[in-house]
Amino acid sequence: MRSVINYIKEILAGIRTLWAGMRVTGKYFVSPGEIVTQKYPENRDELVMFDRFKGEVIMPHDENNQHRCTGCGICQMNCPNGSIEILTRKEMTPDGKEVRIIDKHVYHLGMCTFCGLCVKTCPSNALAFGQQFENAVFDRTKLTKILNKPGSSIKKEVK
Amino acid sequence: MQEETVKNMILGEDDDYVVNMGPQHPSTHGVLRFEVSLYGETIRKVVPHCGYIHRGIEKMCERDTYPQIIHLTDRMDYLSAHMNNEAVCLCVEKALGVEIPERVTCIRTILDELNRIASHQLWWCAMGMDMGALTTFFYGLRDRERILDIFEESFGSRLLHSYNTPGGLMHDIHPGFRKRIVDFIRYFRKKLPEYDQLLTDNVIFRERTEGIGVLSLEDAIQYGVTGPSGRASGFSCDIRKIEPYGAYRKVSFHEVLRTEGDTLARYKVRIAEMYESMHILEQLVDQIPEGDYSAKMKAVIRVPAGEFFQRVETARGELGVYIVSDGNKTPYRIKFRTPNFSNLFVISKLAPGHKIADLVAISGSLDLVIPDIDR
Amino acid sequence: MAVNIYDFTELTRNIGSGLQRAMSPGWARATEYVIIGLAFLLFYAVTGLYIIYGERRICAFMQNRLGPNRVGPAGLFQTIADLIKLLTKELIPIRNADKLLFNVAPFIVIIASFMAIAAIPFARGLQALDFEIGIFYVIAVSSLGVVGILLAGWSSNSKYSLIGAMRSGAQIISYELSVGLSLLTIVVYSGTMQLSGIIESQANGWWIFKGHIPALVAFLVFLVASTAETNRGPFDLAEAESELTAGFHTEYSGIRFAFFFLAEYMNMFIVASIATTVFLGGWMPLHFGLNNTFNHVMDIIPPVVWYLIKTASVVFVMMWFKWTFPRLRIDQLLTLEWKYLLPINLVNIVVVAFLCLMGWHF
Amino acid sequence: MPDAGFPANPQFSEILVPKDRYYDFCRTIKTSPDLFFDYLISLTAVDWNDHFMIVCHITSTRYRHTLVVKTRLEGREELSVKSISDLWKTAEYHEREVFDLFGIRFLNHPDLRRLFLEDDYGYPLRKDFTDETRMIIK
Repeated sequence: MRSVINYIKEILAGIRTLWAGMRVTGKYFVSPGEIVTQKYPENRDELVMFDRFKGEVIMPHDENNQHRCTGCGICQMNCPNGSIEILTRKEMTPDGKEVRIIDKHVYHLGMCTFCGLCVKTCPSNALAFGQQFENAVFDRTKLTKILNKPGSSIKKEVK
Repeated sequence: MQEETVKNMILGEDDDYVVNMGPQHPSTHGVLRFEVSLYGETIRKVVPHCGYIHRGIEKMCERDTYPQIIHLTDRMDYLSAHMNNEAVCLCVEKALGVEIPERVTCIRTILDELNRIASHQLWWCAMGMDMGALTTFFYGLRDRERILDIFEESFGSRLLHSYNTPGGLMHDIHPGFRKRIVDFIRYFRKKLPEYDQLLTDNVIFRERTEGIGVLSLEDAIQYGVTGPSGRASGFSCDIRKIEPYGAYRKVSFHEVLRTEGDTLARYKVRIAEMYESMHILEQLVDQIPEGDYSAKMKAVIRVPAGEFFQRVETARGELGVYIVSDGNKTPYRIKFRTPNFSNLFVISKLAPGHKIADLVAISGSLDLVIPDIDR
Repeated sequence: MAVNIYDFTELTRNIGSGLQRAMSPGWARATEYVIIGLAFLLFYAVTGLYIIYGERRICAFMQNRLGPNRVGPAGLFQTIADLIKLLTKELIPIRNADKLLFNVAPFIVIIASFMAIAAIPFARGLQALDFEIGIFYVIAVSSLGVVGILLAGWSSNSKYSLIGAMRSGAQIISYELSVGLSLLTIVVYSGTMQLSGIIESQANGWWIFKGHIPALVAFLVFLVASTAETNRGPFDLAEAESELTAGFHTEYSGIRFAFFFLAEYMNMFIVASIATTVFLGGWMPLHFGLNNTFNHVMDIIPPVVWYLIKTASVVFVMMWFKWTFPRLRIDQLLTLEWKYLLPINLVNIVVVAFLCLMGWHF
Repeated sequence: MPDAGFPANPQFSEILVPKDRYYDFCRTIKTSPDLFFDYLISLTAVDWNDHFMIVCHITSTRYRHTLVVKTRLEGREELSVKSISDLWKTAEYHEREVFDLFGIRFLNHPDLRRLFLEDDYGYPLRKDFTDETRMIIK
């Protein structure tokens, strides 16, 4: 007889635990306020990334199309996987000195691992992380970017 | 001399019914292949095959400078990226004999524990999904999102944060860091009992896990099974207790030990560890000392010639970093003793005699992260 | 208490006599068959698609998600879009598969559920087949589907499929017993196996209410066993996507897969409607007590709506099961049947028989 | 053990054992009740160009002391050493990894197959390994 009682007790205890689980899912079923889904493409406008978000490496330019990059190549050296290539050229200053100046700051987004070493080690704070996260393209070559804008020049105070 | 077997399949010579689980299989959490020999539904033999995402991280590290290594360690056990980072940093700092600011050790420990909770949450939802309870997956990820937000706010990335650097941190924490953690703990303490209601107490889950895949203490030590999986067998292997690093000396917490060694014990250890981690967080979060976020380091870090070994407790067990330096700015040889590597192979001991469904449950309870095995 | 419910028999009789006036009896009969067939085909497809949509929305809400909400208003056309996608997909031929059986299997599964749906009484008179042994017919026909599943697993020449099919065979055949026995309790109560007769016997109260505890137990057993019989979670061992990728239909693609998928959901609908018919009073409205306003309000709702509401709530409970519980293991599945459900059922039937013998039921 | 060396190591006690005594030494430290080194943390190898060094980090779960056992393999070809996988089961897989990445054979190993790479890949962690297509050399 005891075994029969235990048998029934066992079943009831099992049903109770199952009911506990069903209560959790049932509770969420009737509380639509808990829904966490973001309607992504529609909410593009109100979607604000955190200010430290590591989207892609950018080179901030001011309103005069000036940046802070001296072309020293420290970022290229520190990049673990060769995503940065610095192409420099020599230029004569008005007072006759020959200085190195950045020609192209080539950035391979497709190889970048967003470790942040280039931004951290840049001695003149020329690089930063952008907020852009929609980086998908149909052509891989489009992932190679030139960070300094055409016709840009270096800021006076950085020299 | 043992002959090198040049074969892709090593089972299936006799009349076994051999099923390949993986490399593309929903239960292996990555590209891992189990070659399973079956008798009906019962497993006779399991042979794990790995190497599908071997990237040669150790070889790449020989080419990189010490700060550059950090971002590669993220990609080993991507769910405990912060602990991996910290292991290398601690090893380099120990080699250099650098004094690390209090603030850094405190923040690192907080992040360790946050990362451990995040990792256990993902394990919990994946475990539930392996057992067929699909809803757990969404609840786990929903709660994990809160931690990832903390990470994203401070370091800009959610999973692979490369936030440590030899000598300290990449940059200081975000001002909202503390408040977010406090909010998270308050939130998560409410949600954890739901985890119990959904899985832990569930009679089906108990039947599926109790007494399945029992790992004895001797076998745990023999196979080097560490972390929650080892502690479920009574193997006291918590590096945070044995060789305290970071701020673990200052906080009080329990090493969760169970003796059953079955799948349910491994499950319960992880659930209990989430509570312990929150306990540690509560102790530390209000006491982040002021100070620098990094020690003064030279621009080029050259580790003195010699050999250095550092053990760290990741979410899955013991991570050992073994650096051999010849005095250059790159390591001569670096070896990662990863927890999953040792934890994986015990499956060929645990699974035989059980059913296919149990293999999924066991591998779920071991919480394998495949890139950590392959490196 | 006589419930004044519109009888569809008049409508169908009128259609029948109209057709017979217009053409010869043979043609009239053929036309009737075609009309009924088309009506059921349409009903089958639409109901199946919207149960799938419903499941996706329900599980999404349980998981703090939104579910399909893009195609059409509130995502209502999502499953139709999916159907069109599946129709246009390539049917991947499997090398070394048994071609004939591989192609036949989905049809067997879908025909089995199609045959079962014919006996479902949606309202008084709105029923294609009203056998005197209706319950027996439904049970017999709905268990034919397992043949299709076994064939699918065997013929696709895949190990996962074979394991899934074998599991499914063991599962469905054993749970068939519980389904049958739990329905038998009500057959004992009502004294008829005719589905419409069972519903008529519930005019003064549903069996789940007036059948004492045994009817409640039988209902619960039926709910569990029928969930298992339709291969639904937590008994979805035949598919078990975390173990066997997709079980018996691993190798199927395109519309053949859609057949399995649709049949699964329609089987759910069928067992829910059997539960409705047998335990929840079929098309009978919800009544409390005798003549009061509540009952009159309830009577206004048409019987078909009552039927569908009840069926939908049983389907919802089955979905609730699936999205809450972990999956059982094959040996636990059989333990549950042979050590729990079957003994409980047998005891239950004895109790019911005793109750009926003593005339203690309503 | 007379012919063992004790290289300086600031962190752990370290012992350099001759190759032919390596297995016996490991067995001794594992079985001896005073030492009881029952838990092999890691086993790896280092390529020192003229020789290879097998490095084992072994610890005791009872006494919590750690020992680094090393053994030196001369030359670059036909390297072999006795396997310790019957002492510590986890060594079986660490040895397979070392075999895979360094090409060091372990005698009496129960299942010496390549763990990660294809059979004809070469031994990537050797210092003279080159692979133009897959490696970025800075």
